Amino acid sequence: MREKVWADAKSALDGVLKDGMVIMAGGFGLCGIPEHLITAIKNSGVKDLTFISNNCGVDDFGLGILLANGQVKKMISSYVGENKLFERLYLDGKLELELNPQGTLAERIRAGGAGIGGFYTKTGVGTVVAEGKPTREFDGHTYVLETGLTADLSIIKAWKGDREGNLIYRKTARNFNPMMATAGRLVVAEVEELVDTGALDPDHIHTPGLYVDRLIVGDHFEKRIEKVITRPREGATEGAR
Amino acid sequence: MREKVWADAKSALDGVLKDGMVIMAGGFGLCGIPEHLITAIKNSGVKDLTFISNNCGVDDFGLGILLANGQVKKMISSYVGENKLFERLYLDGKLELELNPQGTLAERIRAGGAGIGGFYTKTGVGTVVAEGKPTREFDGHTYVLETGLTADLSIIKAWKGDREGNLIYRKTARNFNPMMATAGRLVVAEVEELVDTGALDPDHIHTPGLYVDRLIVGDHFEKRIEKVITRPREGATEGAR
Amino acid sequence: MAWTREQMAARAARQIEDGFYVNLGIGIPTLVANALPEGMDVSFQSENGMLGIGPFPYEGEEDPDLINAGKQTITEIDSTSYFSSADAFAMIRGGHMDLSILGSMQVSETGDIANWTVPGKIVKGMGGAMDLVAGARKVIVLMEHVERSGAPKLLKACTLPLTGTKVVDMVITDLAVFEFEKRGGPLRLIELAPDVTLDEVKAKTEAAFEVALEKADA
Amino acid sequence: MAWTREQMAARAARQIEDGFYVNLGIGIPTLVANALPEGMDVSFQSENGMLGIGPFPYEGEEDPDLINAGKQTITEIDSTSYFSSADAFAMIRGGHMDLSILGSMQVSETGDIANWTVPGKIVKGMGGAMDLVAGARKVIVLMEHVERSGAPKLLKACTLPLTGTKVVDMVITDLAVFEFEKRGGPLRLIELAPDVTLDEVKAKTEAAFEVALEKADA
Repeated sequence: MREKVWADAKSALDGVLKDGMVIMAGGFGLCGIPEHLITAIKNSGVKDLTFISNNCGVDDFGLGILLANGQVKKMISSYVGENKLFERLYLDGKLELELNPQGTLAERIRAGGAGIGGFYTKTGVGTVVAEGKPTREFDGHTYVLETGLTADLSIIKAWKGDREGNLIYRKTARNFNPMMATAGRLVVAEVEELVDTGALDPDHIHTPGLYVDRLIVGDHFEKRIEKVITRPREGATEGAR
Repeated sequence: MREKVWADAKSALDGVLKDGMVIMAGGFGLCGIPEHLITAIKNSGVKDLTFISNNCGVDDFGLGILLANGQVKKMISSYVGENKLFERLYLDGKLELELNPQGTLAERIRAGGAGIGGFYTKTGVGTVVAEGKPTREFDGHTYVLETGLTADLSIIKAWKGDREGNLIYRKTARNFNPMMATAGRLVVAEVEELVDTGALDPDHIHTPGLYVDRLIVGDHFEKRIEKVITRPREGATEGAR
Repeated sequence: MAWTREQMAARAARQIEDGFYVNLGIGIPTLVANALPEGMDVSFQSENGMLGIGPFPYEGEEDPDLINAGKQTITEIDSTSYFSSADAFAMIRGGHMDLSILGSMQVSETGDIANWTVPGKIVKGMGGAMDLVAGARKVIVLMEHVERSGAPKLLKACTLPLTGTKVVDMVITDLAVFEFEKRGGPLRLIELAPDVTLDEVKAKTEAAFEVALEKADA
Repeated sequence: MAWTREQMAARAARQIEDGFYVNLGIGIPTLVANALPEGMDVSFQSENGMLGIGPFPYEGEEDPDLINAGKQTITEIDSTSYFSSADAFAMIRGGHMDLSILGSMQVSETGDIANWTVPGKIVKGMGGAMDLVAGARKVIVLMEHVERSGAPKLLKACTLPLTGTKVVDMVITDLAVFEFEKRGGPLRLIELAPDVTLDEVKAKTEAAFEVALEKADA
């Protein structure tokens, strides 16, 4: 029997976490982040971690709580601008940072999971991002070589999952989670709801169960919103379109 | 207004088809092929076509009918073994063939649609497929460089579509269709059912409407099966698992 | 009289054609959506993984699973589709976005853009900006004509770290509209804000530019 | 007495562990699924875009939208998921398949495999074979020990165009079982079919191999 469902975040990460490991963490901003697994990492006290994650949370939520707890050695991210603690640690030389263009970061993770050693992109050509990297011409345009990324562990967040590990995501909470599910040597997912195998439409499954090693059901999702923007009920013409 | 729905395959391809053009055609074997668009190409009489398609149909169905009609100059495929006419034309020097490993073909099409000039794969290293192509080491393994593929036109088949061009596919009829929808300069899709915009679950859309320029509803799908294999109703233990 | 932010956004909106797929950056570009004429079929993409962005939600209807790339709560519409960030950037990098409208700190006379970092200040990261300028079919920059200090932002060469090179197609400032005849230059002044003079623009612009004010309404 | 095709498949099935994700090639490998013990949780992948393959359909219930990589009608099961061929090969190439079982024409003593074409005969194409041997964590070859002509198929070096180099982990023939200690060699004979002698295998094998018949049941 293939038993993938674990009792909680702590048990699912027991024996897995090690000082100095590389962890991919899903989410964009605070949307679609594995809240329970982050808390379990905090409680484990493991340190010198390298995180591959688009952002680094805020001061007191998301990966920010691991920063605050002194557990993070390095971030591989695209945007870390919502976090004052990050700023201070970085300026004090207590935190390493490797910035990637967001699309390059997403593609590097996909490549790592898909057995692609490297790929050529126009993104970043002529900028600091391309410094020291090989370039190549395709159809008269210059492309820069970026390499695939993998991790010792991926922690991801999905909406629903079944016992086989099949996952579906909800709205923009999908973001980096599906690629990270393919690029971790061990993949632990937290879901809001565990459903019977067969309950998810097989045409609709975003992450096939093969990619998920362990699964937990979160008991309470805070799902904090970074920027609540609303429109008045009267004037329905305003808005972001 | 963005009007993507056309009356039929003939009108949707009117003015589009040109001798010598490169066309991507979705499908795996005869599963998920754009039957109506293939027939319209046959009826147009356009010739010297290069097709990028995993297979080349059978003698009298799928792309095979364009072969029989003398319209195909070259195939870029991974497996063309179900077609005797193909064999004869190829041996007579009347047909060019570029074979790609299936995964490399699929990835080259994805790359073409995704702005990836080229990518490194281990597939084919040390074989005829890698001859003359640059190689590179990643983590001590040798990878070969493969380039992205695009086409003048992609013809694809989906299950349901809406007026915005959003598409969903059914079961293994998905195959090469989603990547080809991203890699054609013009993309024409045929669907079995046109639904109201908003009727498809936005979490479930396989091809966002942006990729689809024109859409038709097929009036009759033959959906021929290449190898019907069944099991006896009595003994439910036999099977392919 | 210089254009307001809303007028700049309205000017940018005139570049949007019916049927366009558009990505709007943070800041002034977000105002562009509201400046579109009614009835135009334009779809907005958010690079975290969404096509077809609806208006901000009513109070109490915010969904934490539904945000734009600026991390603001939004809503979906009938045509909305969701996808992964890898697929979102495949869409951008693959040349499928008709238009990207971004803010910037500097633009050079060859269409280089610098809009992600100022050395010495804290690095926040480029986010999706480098992918957007490299991948979108057309790139429009919306920015103030000069810095608060009065220093020009349209330069011979950018002094800040670049986001992309030879990628800008049009620059709309509070004083004028410039376009690049083709990617890489030359830069051409095509429009002045009301009562703004060519001399004023010349004085406040370091970049060399041709003058082609046919469409000017001054 | 040489093994039958079913016995070869059953021998291969012994290499499958509970929880494995497996891709089966066309020919003898398709028999492996039926040789698995009851209760084992094994998922089969089809490289056209499916994980979790069910049995063949009942007559009248064939679905033209549901075929395996051999183009045969199949069914889905509770755990099935569908995906594109690009995603199917991302799964294969990314090292996520525990095992690939394929037929072959030749295997060399360094684990090279040639199973896709014979020069001079019509080229059908490699399909997914090159991706499977390059990507699967473990590659098992199921093939007759010799050609119909009697010529050995386990060679010092393959004479046919290669599918992959140094990729085979185990070879199961009708006469014997060989494994590679590590990828690239050395090749090691670990088992003989009942009443098959070491001398017979030596006579019918060109490849150099070590003998390690600890598990032999002869």
